[in-house]
Amino acid sequence: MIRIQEADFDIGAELSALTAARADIGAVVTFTGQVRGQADGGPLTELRIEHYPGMTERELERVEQEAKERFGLQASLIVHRHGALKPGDNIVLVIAASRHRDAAFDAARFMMDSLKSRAPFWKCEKGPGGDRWVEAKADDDIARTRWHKKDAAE
Amino acid sequence: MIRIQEADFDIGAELSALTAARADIGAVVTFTGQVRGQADGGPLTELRIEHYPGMTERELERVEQEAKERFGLQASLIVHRHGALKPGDNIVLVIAASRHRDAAFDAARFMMDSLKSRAPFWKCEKGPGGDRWVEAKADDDIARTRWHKKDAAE
Amino acid sequence: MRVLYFAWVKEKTGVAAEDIELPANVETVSDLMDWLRTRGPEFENAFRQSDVIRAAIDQAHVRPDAPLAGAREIAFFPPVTGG
Amino acid sequence: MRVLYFAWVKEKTGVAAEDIELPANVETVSDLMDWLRTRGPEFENAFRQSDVIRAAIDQAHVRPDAPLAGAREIAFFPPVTGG
Repeated sequence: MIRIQEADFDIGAELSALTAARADIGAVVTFTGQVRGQADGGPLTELRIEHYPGMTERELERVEQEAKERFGLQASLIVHRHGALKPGDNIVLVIAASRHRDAAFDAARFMMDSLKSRAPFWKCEKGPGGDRWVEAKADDDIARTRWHKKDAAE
Repeated sequence: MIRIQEADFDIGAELSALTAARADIGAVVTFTGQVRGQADGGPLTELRIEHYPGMTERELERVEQEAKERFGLQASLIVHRHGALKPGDNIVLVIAASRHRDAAFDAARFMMDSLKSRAPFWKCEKGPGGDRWVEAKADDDIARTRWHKKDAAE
Repeated sequence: MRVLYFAWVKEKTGVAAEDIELPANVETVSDLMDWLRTRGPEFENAFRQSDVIRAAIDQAHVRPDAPLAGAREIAFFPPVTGG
Repeated sequence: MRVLYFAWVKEKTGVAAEDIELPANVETVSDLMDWLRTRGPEFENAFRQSDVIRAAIDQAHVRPDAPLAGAREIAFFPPVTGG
């Protein structure tokens, strides 16, 4: 399941809904991204996240679907917020549940790497120096290629 | 922080206590291990976990300390249960919080791999066929060596 | 055709969305960016570094050489920075 | 010296913990396993596959050739299976 929302999410509640007492699940990995007060570009008072409604849903669904096919997940979830966020606020939640731990770790990381390079979100950092659009990191494209190499090797 | 306990844990509450609203944290990874009803050795009605009090604490503290030094974590937690568990019950929780996502993913996986090969816990599966002590997997020793290779490469 | 702009591309053009009648010689995403640059200083400024601008046709990522034929919606935006 | 047994090693020996006076020629973990095997059929059975049994001295993992000198507590157990 995927969701895009302005409201905060409750990680414990999401986890319970997805995996609690499910005897077919052996391993659950969650990733949560939070707003840091000290961004790479300097101190930050607000993070504004813009997205492309419609395309965002499609891309996140594709990311989740690929993870399911690739890693054989028992359950999964992607939640991404947009709007005006403060330091310490949650941004994104990814959950991957599988029988064994390697698949859950790999799937959660794959979903984050893929989402970062494909889902149409843009971050604008507001700080004492004004507004600054966050630049994409070359690292994130490199992170995505980790999974291409595995494609070729498999 | 590390804890060994018979009681269940509440992942949402542990996460909040550790990371909520902390503006120095950008990425949080949790791993939860649950009891599967269909174990590798057959169907399971109860999982009994025995441990070596005293040594278990030492080993888990060492695992957590190594992860902190190696990955520069902002916060971390290991909770492991012992006693009689049922299918769907939680077994273990690992949390790693850092500035960026790679460190959080690596640290959580490192803690699980290390814990599996070093912490003195033993699982006994109870099922229709009687009691069966779980055998250590060669995979888990191999998983541990992932990190040795990285030592050498760094 | 519906054209959308996001993030700093939207800020620079001053436009979030508009409907455009494509000139006959505009066949690819790249052609469209070249043509948009001719629409005044804001567009000239927004599309100056056209190699860093990404595009999507009907909500799917495309490369600059992608044909526009049949497209209902095209979006221009900087490299994505979610997660 | 305090000797502890865990998991199936405990089940097979029928002993969880005991205090032992080491014979003079028992110097290493491996020596101790050999000596324990001589203490009756339960111990013989428990320590038959001594290569799969792991040991800890004073709550730290050790190899079979580790010396016992100075040890207060030694534990024998199967490979660990936590997590």
